[in-house]
Amino acid sequence: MFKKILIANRGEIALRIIRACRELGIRSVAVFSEPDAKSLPVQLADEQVCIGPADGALSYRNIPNVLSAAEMTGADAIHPGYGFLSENAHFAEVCESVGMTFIGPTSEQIALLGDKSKAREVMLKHGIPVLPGSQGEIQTEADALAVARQVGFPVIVKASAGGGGRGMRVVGKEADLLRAVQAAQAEARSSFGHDGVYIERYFIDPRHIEFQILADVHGHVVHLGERDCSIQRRYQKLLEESPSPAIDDDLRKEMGKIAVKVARSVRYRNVGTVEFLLDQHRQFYVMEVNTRIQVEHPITEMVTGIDLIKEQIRLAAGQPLGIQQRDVTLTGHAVECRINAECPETFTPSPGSVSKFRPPGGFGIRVDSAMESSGRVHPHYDSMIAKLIGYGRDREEALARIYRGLDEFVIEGVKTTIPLHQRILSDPDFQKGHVSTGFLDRLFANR
Amino acid sequence: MFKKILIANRGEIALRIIRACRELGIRSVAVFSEPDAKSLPVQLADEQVCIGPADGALSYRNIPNVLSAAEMTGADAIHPGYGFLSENAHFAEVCESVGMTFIGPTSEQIALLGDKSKAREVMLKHGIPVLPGSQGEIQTEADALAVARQVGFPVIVKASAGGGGRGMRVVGKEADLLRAVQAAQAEARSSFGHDGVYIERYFIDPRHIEFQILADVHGHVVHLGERDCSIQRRYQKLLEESPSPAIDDDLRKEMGKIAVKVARSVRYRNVGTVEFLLDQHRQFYVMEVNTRIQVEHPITEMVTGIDLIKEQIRLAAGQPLGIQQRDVTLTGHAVECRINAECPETFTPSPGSVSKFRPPGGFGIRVDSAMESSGRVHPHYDSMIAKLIGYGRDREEALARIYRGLDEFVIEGVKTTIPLHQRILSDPDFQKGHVSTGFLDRLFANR
Amino acid sequence: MKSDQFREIKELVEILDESHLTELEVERKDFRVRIKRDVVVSQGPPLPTVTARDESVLSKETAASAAPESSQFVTVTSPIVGTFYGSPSPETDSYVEEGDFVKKGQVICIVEAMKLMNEIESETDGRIVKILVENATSIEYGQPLFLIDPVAIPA
Amino acid sequence: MKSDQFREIKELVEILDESHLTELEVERKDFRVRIKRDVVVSQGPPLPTVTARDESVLSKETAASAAPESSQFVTVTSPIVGTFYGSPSPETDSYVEEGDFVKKGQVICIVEAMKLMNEIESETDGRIVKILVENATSIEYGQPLFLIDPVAIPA
Repeated sequence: MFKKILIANRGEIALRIIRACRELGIRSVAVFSEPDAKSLPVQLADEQVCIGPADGALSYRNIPNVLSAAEMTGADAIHPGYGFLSENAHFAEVCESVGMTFIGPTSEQIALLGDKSKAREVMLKHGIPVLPGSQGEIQTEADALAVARQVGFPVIVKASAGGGGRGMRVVGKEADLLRAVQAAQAEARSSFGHDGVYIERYFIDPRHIEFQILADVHGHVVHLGERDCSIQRRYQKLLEESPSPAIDDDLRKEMGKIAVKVARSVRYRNVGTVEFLLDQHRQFYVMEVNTRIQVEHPITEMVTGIDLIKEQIRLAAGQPLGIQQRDVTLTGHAVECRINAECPETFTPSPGSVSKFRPPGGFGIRVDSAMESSGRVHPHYDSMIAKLIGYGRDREEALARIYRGLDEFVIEGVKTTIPLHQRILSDPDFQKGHVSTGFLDRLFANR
Repeated sequence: MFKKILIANRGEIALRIIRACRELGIRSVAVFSEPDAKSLPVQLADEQVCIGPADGALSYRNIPNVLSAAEMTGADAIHPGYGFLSENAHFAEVCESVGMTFIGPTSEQIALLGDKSKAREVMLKHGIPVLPGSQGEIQTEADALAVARQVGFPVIVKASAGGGGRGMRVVGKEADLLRAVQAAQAEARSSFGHDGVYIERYFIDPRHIEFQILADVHGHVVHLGERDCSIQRRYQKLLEESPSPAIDDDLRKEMGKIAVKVARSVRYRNVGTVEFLLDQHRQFYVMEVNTRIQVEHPITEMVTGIDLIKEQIRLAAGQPLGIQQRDVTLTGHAVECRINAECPETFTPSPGSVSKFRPPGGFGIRVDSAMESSGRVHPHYDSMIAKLIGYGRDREEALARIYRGLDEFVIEGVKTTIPLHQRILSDPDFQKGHVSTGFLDRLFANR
Repeated sequence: MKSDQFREIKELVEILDESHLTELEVERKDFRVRIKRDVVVSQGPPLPTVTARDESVLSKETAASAAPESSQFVTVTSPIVGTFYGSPSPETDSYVEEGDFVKKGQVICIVEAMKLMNEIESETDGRIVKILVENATSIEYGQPLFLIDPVAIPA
Repeated sequence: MKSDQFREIKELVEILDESHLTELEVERKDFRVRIKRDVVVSQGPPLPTVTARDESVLSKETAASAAPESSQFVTVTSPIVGTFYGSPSPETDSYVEEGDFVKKGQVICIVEAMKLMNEIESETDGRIVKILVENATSIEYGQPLFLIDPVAIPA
């Protein structure tokens, strides 16, 4: 097992990883940018190294500085968290080349699964259901037209290197296709430096379902059930729950098998997430694989009892998975609300000083946050300041718990998305579990 | 179901009950003494009524003021929490007579089970294993001698009306018996106004094990497994865990059956706790029944998933138990540390202003506390300011979690028992689960 | 008291503290602050003392009219939780009216709690300046019931 | 910063505020405070401004000896994380010694990061007043390496 882990991240996920290290008896090294010098993870880690100025490109994404910090503190592994360097195949490769353990899959796996059209090809080859669409990147205009006609409109044009909604275009009819392809290519080129795009069938109002995967270096893979992440705003998840109200035991078994198959098809190792699109007729399609720990991992921890960060560390250290698929049961129901320092109406960020921060407590409430009273929300970084997780014996209890937790949560000095979450939780459709990726737009339209 | 519940208590348990009310959609009324006017429960309840000055006898124990407050706010039930009026049979009786629901068992049950020697008689009659000793109260000196000789020395002399270690005397040899009986009687008279005492065999270094009971008005009773409360200082519990390292499935089934039998023997209803003494040879004896919710109820909630306060309210409203014994399973392991504002060496209270209060968070950590930054520890009341609960898949993980939580807990301005808990958790005997009621004295002696 | 009121008090304390005066009083619609410096012989700087009271309850009753200078008056508060009655029964006259002179020990109202009528007596001789509670309303422990002017003498 | 430091600052602000001076500076082992009153034409009272710096890192390096008046000096900080070397190799002389005069752009040390030697150049002409880091020690981003006196002129 590792003796010392450097955490190449900040905020709540850095704190989450420090906590796991502490429980495993592993020393932790926090790296930080200048404005984060007094942050909670820096306070709570065993060692601290300043790695750059506020700009993430010069600090948390600064590969030489992160690696030097690991070297000088004698760390034997680096946990990248999510965001920043977590899905950077080059960083993973450099780690491998200098003998530093990157806590995640191999650099080849990151590179392969990061190239959406290549990943699609591999999955097609293994008979995995992917969205109907082009085989690999679109090469010619004729190619684009042929594919779109075959899968039927509407279609979506996506950048191979894309993510977070950039380089995407939805096309409703044939006449608009070529212009959309060109626009997506231009956006992909400027955003990702690679203009390859592919075409998929576009579903109206599907659910976003993802399965958590654990895989050890010996090829043993289990899934930990699903998370329903359909409540999104412009591809940004806001509220997640597990299990999904749309998935019964049979469908879970079916989708879970496919998720495991996806992992096996690329000899995946460490933790990962297989993202599915689920339509209203229980048809599902694999969209992509995320090769890192997800923001919303806590809801899976709550319903399975499995500490995903500890497992991630153990798997990276080469330990075999201690569980079989039959040992995994989902007990109860968990919901996560991402509390962002944003205006709950316009979603404009609300950075500043948090004069008072009093998280809720009690039974079934979990708070993952690196905020504290007199802490700061920095304009340079992500606006998420806390994850509130509510757990209950069933969905009804979990929703009542998290609503109570939101009520109790005191955050003064910045605007937060707490009122938005209260609106979502009060919505009759949401309460019935009738949600899809279009839910939030409808909620705002219906005011 | 009730529409509005008045909470006749303060501190963390008042907040615990407010939270349960909120999750059930029931309005809550906080009553408070003058110094508690700005406390968290008063802030978070739906309504607030001042019922007296700092002295608990004039406020939280003031039956007319509590009942008037319930009447004037239109509450239809009163939750007494623990301590204060919670085991006051007279209060329960007055509630019954004015048609106010007392959330707990009936006044007769409280009276019967509060009289330790009478309760003992009833249990003996039903074939329940009680500690070897006198049948009812000692009447004469000859009586005392005969009983003591029969059960064998050492014996313990206990006040019928006793509790919390008062009115108790351990006697090692015959020559000391009569003086001890007289002393216990005198102490009982001055403490409880009733000088009846009884004699039981005294066990050296037993475990204190208690079973949680749920009983509905239709006579359906289940137990929710045990709590090991052996870590005590002068009969004050400090740290509790569930399940007990000393109890396997067979013993749990056996003791659980007895706990249910005890409840049935007095037609018990609502929540309650059957306290056992468990010796090193797996012999167990019922000591007494607590007719209220216990401080340490959260560890049972963590391992069963059942919200005991919500169940207590539902049962008081006459709803049937929704579960059978076979539905109850203990999953994982939970530990509770009582964080008191006390010197961790001498146990002298440390009241004052809490300049900073930053509870730990993250997976498997639960904090039940009514403290906040700039809150106060009042010298008039109990010194417990927080309950920290750690949950894990097994005992090892639960202990690592709660240790991590203690490490992270920031309480400035008053001394706390956090260092003592860290010492207990670091002790090799404790880690192996080798504890008994003598553990803490040995820990202090071995320094 | 609201946090901005605390802030204001703090500022006032500072203003006084920086001056050479001994007392400062500010009164607004529903808020009054008096700050006094005790003239003491000490080694340190003189310590200001603050007396602030949230008079929102009071102001509700007295409306915007000229509030009596309450600091010189005795406030009778409720020793129990219950229902306030100004008269022994609905048919009879009130125990006291505003302007009445009362003797120490004289019954001035009753508070009903659990069907029991608890007579509340005046703590002082004086004149009833103000009855602060409406008849038949619920009152909590410590709630002000009467303002009595103890130095008033019957004409 | 510790809370007692805040308290001290507050006290100092008050001391200055009550005087007619414009600036106050206090320096202790690992703590320095400077308070200045801007002489401004305004309607309100003059606002004091506070500058406080935790110099514990600095003081660790300079030990308890008479610290040079650092505010007039240029501090060269490390732009990267790595290992500090004062000379190109163990066998050769140091790039600079305390007291040396350097030119802007002159290499004054190297910082090794990931087996790469990064040459650090002086940002100014001047005299090396102090080398703040021992040879071959690990340094973090922003860590002060040299104090340079930019107004010193070779004799």
